[in-house]
Amino acid sequence: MINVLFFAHLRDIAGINQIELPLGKMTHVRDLLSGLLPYVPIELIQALDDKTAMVSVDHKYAGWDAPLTDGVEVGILPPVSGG
Amino acid sequence: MINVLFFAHLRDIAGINQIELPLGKMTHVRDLLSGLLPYVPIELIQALDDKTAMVSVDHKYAGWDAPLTDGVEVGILPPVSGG
Amino acid sequence: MSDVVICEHDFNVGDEYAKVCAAAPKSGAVVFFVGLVRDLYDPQNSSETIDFLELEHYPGMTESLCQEIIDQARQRFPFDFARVIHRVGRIHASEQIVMVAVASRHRDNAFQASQFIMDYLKTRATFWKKEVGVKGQQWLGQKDKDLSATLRWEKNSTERKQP
Amino acid sequence: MSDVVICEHDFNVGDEYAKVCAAAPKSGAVVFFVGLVRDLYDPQNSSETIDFLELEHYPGMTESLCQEIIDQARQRFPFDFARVIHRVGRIHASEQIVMVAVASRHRDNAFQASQFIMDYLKTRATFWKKEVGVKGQQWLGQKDKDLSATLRWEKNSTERKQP
Repeated sequence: MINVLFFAHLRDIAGINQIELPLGKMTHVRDLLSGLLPYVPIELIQALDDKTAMVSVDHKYAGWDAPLTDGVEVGILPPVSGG
Repeated sequence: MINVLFFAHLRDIAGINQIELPLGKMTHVRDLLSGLLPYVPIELIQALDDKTAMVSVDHKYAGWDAPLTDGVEVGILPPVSGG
Repeated sequence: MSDVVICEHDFNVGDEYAKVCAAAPKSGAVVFFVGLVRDLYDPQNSSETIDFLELEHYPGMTESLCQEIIDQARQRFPFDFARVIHRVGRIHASEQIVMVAVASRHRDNAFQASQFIMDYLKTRATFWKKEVGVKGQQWLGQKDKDLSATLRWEKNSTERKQP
Repeated sequence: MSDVVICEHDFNVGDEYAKVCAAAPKSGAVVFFVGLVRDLYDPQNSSETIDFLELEHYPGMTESLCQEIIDQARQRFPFDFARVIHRVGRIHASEQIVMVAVASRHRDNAFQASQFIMDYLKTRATFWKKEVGVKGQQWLGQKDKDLSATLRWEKNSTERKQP
């Protein structure tokens, strides 16, 4: 299983905080764009497509090209605005 | 009269905190080098000659070429070391 | 004492200062930065006031990013001790939101490291702000100004900071 | 509240922070610098410890120089409020000696102005330090490092401070 967490603006669009999915045939983070499609509004996939969103794998920033392996936690992160 | 104040290291050399002198024929700050001679050890005049000392007139930094007028307060200032 | 604190409750600058001094008894310079919630919507030329911010973060990832930022700052500008406190949850206008403290032997590194940490906190650490007020609520995006503040540390990594 | 305080007694950073926040209610950024007496003779590679510093100043001139430095900083890096406290008299190792606090709308000016003020305090303000300890007593001269820190503000007066 992989655990996908949504934050802030993107969580509002997703309508959920997190979702657990079987890894299935997904091999890279970008495969989540289609893998999430059955569970979130299409607007989330569109929002992720515009490239301002960032992604983390196991608490480290990662690219959409990063490998996806069983048991990881993926964060779907809007541009940060702390401080 | 002019009032001459000595600070820190240069006060230690002068052996006095301050001295009041009649203006006399002194017209510029540098005239104090000779004007002070009767009242302070020669070592002070030598220390002032080496140019690291600074001078103030009425609480403002001034050059040795600044005019000296009656009633002013002159500060004889070693390089500062606050903060 | 932990170098990084993410918490909902407010912090006391006097107490924090005492802790930093105790943790860095050989330091001759302490720099504190405190960020407070301004009462206007962003952009700041807005004249409408906010009631509060809702601060969200990614628990676990945020702490490790903050520690990473502190470690990078220490490599660039060696110091004795640094501490970061960042509040999350509901924070009202004019309340404290973030504190960065750095103690070092000489003042230059304390100033440089605290700025470095703040710049990276703004652009790397996984915090998100939502403004709530008369105008409704809006998530804040990253500011170009903050991005360029971070980039300047990456362009000239060895030069001394110049005015 | 006066912007400049020259005094023999110690100051409390927590209290000072509260005063600065009260004086600058619209500020979103507060930077505090505190300088403490290090326990080694200058140069700092000395291994002999000092007991205390004797801090002397030129009453009247010092206050007006400090105010002038604050005014210059404000012109270069507009801020809401700044406060300088500098102790004089006998100050023991590890005690506080100087504080500079600046509150501004955004953090960059608070950081820049506080560094500007500290750099000029070191090289312009009429304070003199004497170290007293096991090695006897010695007046400190100006440090080249402090002079060059000041000069960098004069070389490029318009550029943003770069790393």
